[in-house]
Amino acid sequence: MLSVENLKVVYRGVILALDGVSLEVGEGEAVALLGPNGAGKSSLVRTIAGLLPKFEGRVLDGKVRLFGREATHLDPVGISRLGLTAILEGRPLFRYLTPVENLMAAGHRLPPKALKEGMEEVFARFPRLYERRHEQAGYLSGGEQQMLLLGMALLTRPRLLVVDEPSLGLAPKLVGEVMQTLDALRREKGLSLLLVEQNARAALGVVDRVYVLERGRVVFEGSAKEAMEDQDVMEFYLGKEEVGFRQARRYRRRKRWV
Amino acid sequence: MGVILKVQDLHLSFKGVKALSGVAFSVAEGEFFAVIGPNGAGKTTLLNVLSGVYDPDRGEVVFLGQSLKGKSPQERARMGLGRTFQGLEIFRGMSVLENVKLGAELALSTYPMALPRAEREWRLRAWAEEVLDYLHLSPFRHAPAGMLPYGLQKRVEVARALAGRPKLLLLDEPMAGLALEEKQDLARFLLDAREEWGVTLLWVEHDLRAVLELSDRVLVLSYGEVLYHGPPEGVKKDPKVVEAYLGQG
Amino acid sequence: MFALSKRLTDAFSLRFARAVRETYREDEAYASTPLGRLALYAFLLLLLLLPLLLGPYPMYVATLVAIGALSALGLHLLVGGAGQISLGHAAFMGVGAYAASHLTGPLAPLGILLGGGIAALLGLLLGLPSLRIKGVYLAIATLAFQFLADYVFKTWEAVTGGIRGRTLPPPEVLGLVLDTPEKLWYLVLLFALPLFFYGKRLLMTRAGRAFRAVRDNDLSARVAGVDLTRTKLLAFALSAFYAGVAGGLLAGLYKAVTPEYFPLSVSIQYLAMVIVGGAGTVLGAVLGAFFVLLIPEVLNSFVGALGPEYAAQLAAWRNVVFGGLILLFLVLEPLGLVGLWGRVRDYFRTWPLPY
Amino acid sequence: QARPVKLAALLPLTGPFAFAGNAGREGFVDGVDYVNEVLGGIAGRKLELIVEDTGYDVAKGTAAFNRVLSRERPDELLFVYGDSTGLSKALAPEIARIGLPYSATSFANELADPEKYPTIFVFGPTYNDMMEALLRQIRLQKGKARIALVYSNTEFGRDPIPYVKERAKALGMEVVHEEVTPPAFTDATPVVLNLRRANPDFVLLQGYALSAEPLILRAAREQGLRAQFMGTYYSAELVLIQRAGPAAEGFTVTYHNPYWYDTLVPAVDEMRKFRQRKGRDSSYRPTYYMGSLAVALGVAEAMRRAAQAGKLTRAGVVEYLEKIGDYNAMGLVRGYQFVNHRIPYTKLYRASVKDGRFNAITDWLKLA
Amino acid sequence: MADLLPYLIGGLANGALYSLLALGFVLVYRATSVVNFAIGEFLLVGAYLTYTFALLLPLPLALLAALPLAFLFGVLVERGFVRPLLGRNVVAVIMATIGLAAALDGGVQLLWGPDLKYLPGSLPDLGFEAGGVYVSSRAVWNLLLALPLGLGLLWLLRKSRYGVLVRAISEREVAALALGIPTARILAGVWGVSALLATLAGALLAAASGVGHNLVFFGLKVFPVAILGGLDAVGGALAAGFLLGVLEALSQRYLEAYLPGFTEALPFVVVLLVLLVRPYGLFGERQIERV
Ligand SMILES: Nc1ncnc2c1ncn2[C@@H]1O[C@H](COP(=O)(O)OP(=O)(O)OP(=O)(O)O)[C@@H](O)[C@H]1O
Ligand SMILES: Nc1ncnc2c1ncn2[C@@H]1O[C@H](COP(=O)(O)OP(=O)(O)OP(=O)(O)O)[C@@H](O)[C@H]1O
Ligand SMILES: CC(C)C[C@H](N)C(=O)O
Ligand SMILES: [Mg+2]
Ligand SMILES: [Mg+2]
Repeated sequence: MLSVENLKVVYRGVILALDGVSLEVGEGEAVALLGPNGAGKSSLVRTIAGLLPKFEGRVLDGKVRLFGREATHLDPVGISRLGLTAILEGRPLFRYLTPVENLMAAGHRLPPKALKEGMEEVFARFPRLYERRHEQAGYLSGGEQQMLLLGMALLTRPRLLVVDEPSLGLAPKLVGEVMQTLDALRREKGLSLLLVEQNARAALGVVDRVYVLERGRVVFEGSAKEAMEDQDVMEFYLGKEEVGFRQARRYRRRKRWV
Repeated sequence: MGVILKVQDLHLSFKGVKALSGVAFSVAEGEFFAVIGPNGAGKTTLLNVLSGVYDPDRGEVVFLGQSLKGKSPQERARMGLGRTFQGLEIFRGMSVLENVKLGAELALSTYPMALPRAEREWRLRAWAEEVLDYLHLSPFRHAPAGMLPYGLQKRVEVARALAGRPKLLLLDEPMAGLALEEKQDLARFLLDAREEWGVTLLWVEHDLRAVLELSDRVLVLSYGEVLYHGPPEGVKKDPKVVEAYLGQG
Repeated sequence: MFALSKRLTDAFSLRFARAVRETYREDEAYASTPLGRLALYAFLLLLLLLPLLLGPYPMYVATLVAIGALSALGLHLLVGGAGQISLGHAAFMGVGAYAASHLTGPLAPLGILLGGGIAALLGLLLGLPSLRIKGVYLAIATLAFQFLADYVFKTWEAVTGGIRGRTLPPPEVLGLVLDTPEKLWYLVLLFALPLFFYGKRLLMTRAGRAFRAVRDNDLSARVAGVDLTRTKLLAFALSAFYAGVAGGLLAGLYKAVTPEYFPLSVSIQYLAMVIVGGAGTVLGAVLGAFFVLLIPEVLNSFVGALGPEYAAQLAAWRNVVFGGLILLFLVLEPLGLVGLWGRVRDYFRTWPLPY
Repeated sequence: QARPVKLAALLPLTGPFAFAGNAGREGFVDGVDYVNEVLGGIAGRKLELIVEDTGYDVAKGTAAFNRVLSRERPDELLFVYGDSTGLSKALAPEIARIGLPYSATSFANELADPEKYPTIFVFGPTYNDMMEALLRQIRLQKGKARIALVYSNTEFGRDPIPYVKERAKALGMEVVHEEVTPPAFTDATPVVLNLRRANPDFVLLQGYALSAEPLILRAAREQGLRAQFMGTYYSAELVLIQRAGPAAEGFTVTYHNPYWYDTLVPAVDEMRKFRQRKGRDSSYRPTYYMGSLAVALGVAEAMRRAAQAGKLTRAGVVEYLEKIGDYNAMGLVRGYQFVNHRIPYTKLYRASVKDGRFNAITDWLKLA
Repeated sequence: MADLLPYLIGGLANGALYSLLALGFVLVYRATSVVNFAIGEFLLVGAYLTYTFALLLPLPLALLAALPLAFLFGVLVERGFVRPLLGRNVVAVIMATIGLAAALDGGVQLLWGPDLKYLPGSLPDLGFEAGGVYVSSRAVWNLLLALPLGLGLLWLLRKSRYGVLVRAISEREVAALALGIPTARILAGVWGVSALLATLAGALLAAASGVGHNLVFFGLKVFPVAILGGLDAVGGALAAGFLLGVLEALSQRYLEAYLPGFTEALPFVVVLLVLLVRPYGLFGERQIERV
């Protein structure tokens, strides 16, 4: 479905964000992309969605193939037509539109009837959204906004869904729900999924395979099971059970800053 | 230990949505106090009321023995009420250092006019550097804050707030979007700040594990109402909280 | 001042790492290194001796640019600094000019100061709506102010001389009549130099930070303890003060004031200076003024070479070049001339390794 | 090679009066070329023309003035022709201070004041004089007339207004309405409606150069206003008839140079041939062209005479401008007999739509 | 009172043009958050285009020929200057349109020369007299073209999903792109429509009063109108245009005698008053400020 080969990305001609990343998402597969801040996860998402130029970024080297087609320099609309939808980080919804209008915008390619059905489906999935469907989305709480975003993504009818940090700012119950929703969507609609997450624990529950990105490079690649057994991944992304937050301060920090 | 913040019977609604209804609690000096709750529960709204961004419909906030009624956000900031935001609200066009220096002015609260300007600036700088060093931000001091990765931006925001030497620091989801290791670092900073500078901490956070491990007391909000108020151990046992917040998982 | 800064540097270098000290210097002085300081002194000397080096026409242009740069700096404090847009800058210059036209001759320096003061008061007044109105709405409110000022200039005959304006004798200082640009230059320097240093200082210290904080995010600025009202009003008043002083100097140069000196297009010209120069630094304001004011002069010399038949096209070309430059800068070099300079510098710094 | 003698013209090449400014520029270019090529320059020195645009904007004009003056040498730049009443009034004290021979597109009364401004000349009647001529005509047509004034909110528009009011009163006429407008606008309906309520017999227009007259005339016709319209020098241009169409009929103006179609004037013939020789378009040239040509030739004559007397300086040019009353530039003017630094003669013309022309209805009127 | 009527008709006729112009202006603001200071130049370019075609064709045909070209012009402007600047700060974008305005000003002058031009033909005379009041052809044409067009556009924005898309794009272009919304096409279209409306206004003005640089000042009226109506309220712009036209007419009738020249300043006095009372205009939406 998606294959990325040796991708190198720079911002403003000087800041190297991705330094030769390769990864793959197969048909119907769910893949997690983990990594600390500044690893380049979001940059990868932007590149795949064709939005890099909007962030003053440029692909230096490497290739992105989507559904068997070369898509490195395709424009976002073309990519979307191919069947990829990316939800960028930072809750990219339209704050001045109501949820209904947001959904309308997302489903702009659907005929009116399908749009209506799609909306009903979304509201059925997220009843809280239905209650607030005529408020401006900017006034929704963080969690409500996240639900709306998922609903919007659904209405674009994607084959491959890329989600950048969906659990950000969600209550534990909702994190669970969102992950379950993603999982359910994947099964019901046969979606492929690329899940970019910091919350490794939540992500690992629903994916088949895992990549770990650090400083623009893939430093780990393997199945979810392998990831959970891996020493480093365990330590830095899941947290050793025995090392709590209070103890962490005495725990030697890995030199990573600078 | 005295009470640093006392909140009485807060009510606030937006066009019919009750964001807060009858919230009351108090925070003791030096405490690590957590506010949790499902999305849309009114946590951010609570912080907004505390820091003066919104006026409550009803109820009162007493900080350091003074009522905050009618006080503007900047007055509250000068009294020692620091704050970070849920979405990033740093000064993106300014360097990290400038962000922190701006915060630091609150620490030199009466910007001593008698000193020559260079000297004043320098004191700010010295203090700002200390905070930067503390939060491991020194290498980025001259980077425009808006160009840093998300996690660092969050840390800049904490640094800005801490630099003002607040007596009470309100943190809105400081760990959201951080990797585990970074969360641990942040926890360390916060605990140290509390120990060394005597900052009282009130935080809103969704990472339950961090909340339960770090906080002294927890307030659980749901739909603007207080569901639970007590020590962290009780949170997971309260059926209402489990139902509204934790879910069966 | 430099001695003090040096002492401080030494004192603190004991406490802080080398990195800090280096940046401290960068922060502190107008010229960070002895070499830079030398350059600064040399530059000041050059400014003082300029009338001896240049002929009357270049001196006229230089005076115009200096006055323009002063006014541009004022707008720069407001736009680049505090992020408040104003389309009424020319109106403030007008206020300054009219005020100055009432205290002339030996009183001229006083008149110019007075002009600045009155403009600053009006600036405060215009700042008031900025507490409630933002962005585009504010822009249009200031636009309205510009038009109203224009109306007042044209109708308040007692003070402004109405549509015909006022004429004034050249300024006098210590009995010396400053009737040529060469002589007026010193009066301009007298006002411009302190105001420049003050402006630069301001942007680097507390008030400047508050300005930028308000520009970037006024809500969180408030929560971080910035007094929004004070900051915005200060920015408007300061900006108007600079404009007022510049207006007064301009009146001294033109020896006349009419409403037509201060229309919307002049406000726009000043905004262009801020943009072309690059919002964010004092140097930008100067470069911007230099560039924008020099365009017509340069184009003029072209026409001089081509002959009078082209004079009509010249006016059109001036507009095209002016507009084109603004667009070019905005599209290709958002940081303006200063950014261009910075980019060139960065290039050499990182050369030969681009990443 | 002798140094050139320079004449600078600051003209409204853009802005609301661009039409006038560009026609004027052509007049200067032709005049200077003619002086150099046919009249042999100024005593062997070349006459050089400097043109700058003012956009009919006092600020740009001041800038241009300062630019020219600080750029050129005082012994070469011997005459400046400025733009507009506003600019000229603003610059007048400075011009007097530096003793610069000066004239302008303006015929403002205030400029024709040799006591105050010894170096400023008005190459024609002042606006006051022109109004005087119109008022005399009104008295001729109807004794106690009701008159209305419509003028632009510029110095140009306002200049003769106090005089008109005073004279009208003295002549027993009533000023029933005054209307102040911008120098150019797009809709004359409200102006005309206001006029209609005032119901004047005559409407005097001042302060436009074809920017508004056609609109006013047409709106007046539409709204059924029955008043006779009159205007001064800058309204006396043929284009007015083309633009106002039938509404222009009877529009009365003052004008003091020949029209391009006045075949009896040698200057027109000469210039037409000259333009043909130079490969320039020799079809109709507007009134403003004639005006500038008259200035260029008159100034050149004064310079030539000054040069002959060995006084080719700014002061010399002033001196000899006052002494060229016998010269008439091949009939371009009645003669350069300055009285109080202006030439107090004009004729009245009336628009005829059928002919597409202004036809003279008087001979020279002496106004002072 | 009967003598007021002709003033009102004149006011409405002008108001119709304000409405057309403001409609395009507000539409652009809504879609791209760009305050188009070059709107006066759009009108100017439109008027000159019409003039040029009118030299070859009868005026109604010339107008029909000019409109598509104007649309194209708008599209080109969007592509060339607006697109690269979208999302930058307000000042930068405002400056860009100001730069564009200056460049167009000069360009128009280079192409068509600086003096006033009159159209050779005219629109069919629809002027009539009713009850002693003369309604000019200009008034009839203005109202006839502006009203249906304005209302139709309004309907399109309200009822079709284009309205939602336009607003969505205006707020977050990147997000819209990520959803596969063809932002480029839609935005270009919006600018095209704006230029088209301005051209129509320009052509109507040109037909009635000639083409010259001073038409640009007509463009300045768009700011008071837009503020009165609320910068992001398309319907508001339509209504406010007429309102301002009438206000000006009233001022001409009643105020001009005491405060000559005041009518010129009037729109801006109104703006200041409105903004002081309602910082987001009469019908504008409040900015969301949530943290
Ligand atoms: N628009 C931009 N301009 C310049 N540099 C950028 C830009 N966006 C990202 N970067 C830089 O690229 C690097 C990778 O950033 P990216 O946002 O992809 O990381 P991330 O893994 O998504 O981090 P986070 O978990 O914090 O979201 C960082 O060093 C960041 O500073
Ligand atoms: N300015 C506002 N106008 C209207 N409604 C608002 C406003 N601010 C908050 N709300 C509403 O009040 C409720 C509480 O919001 P709040 O942001 O406080 O939730 P929260 O507990 O912080 O949620 P989250 O964990 O998702 O951030 C939500 O339903 C929200 O939509
Ligand atoms: C160019 C001319 C129309 C100027 C006008 N005669 C004036 O006196 O201002
Ligand atoms: Mg990211
Ligand atoms: Mg919240």
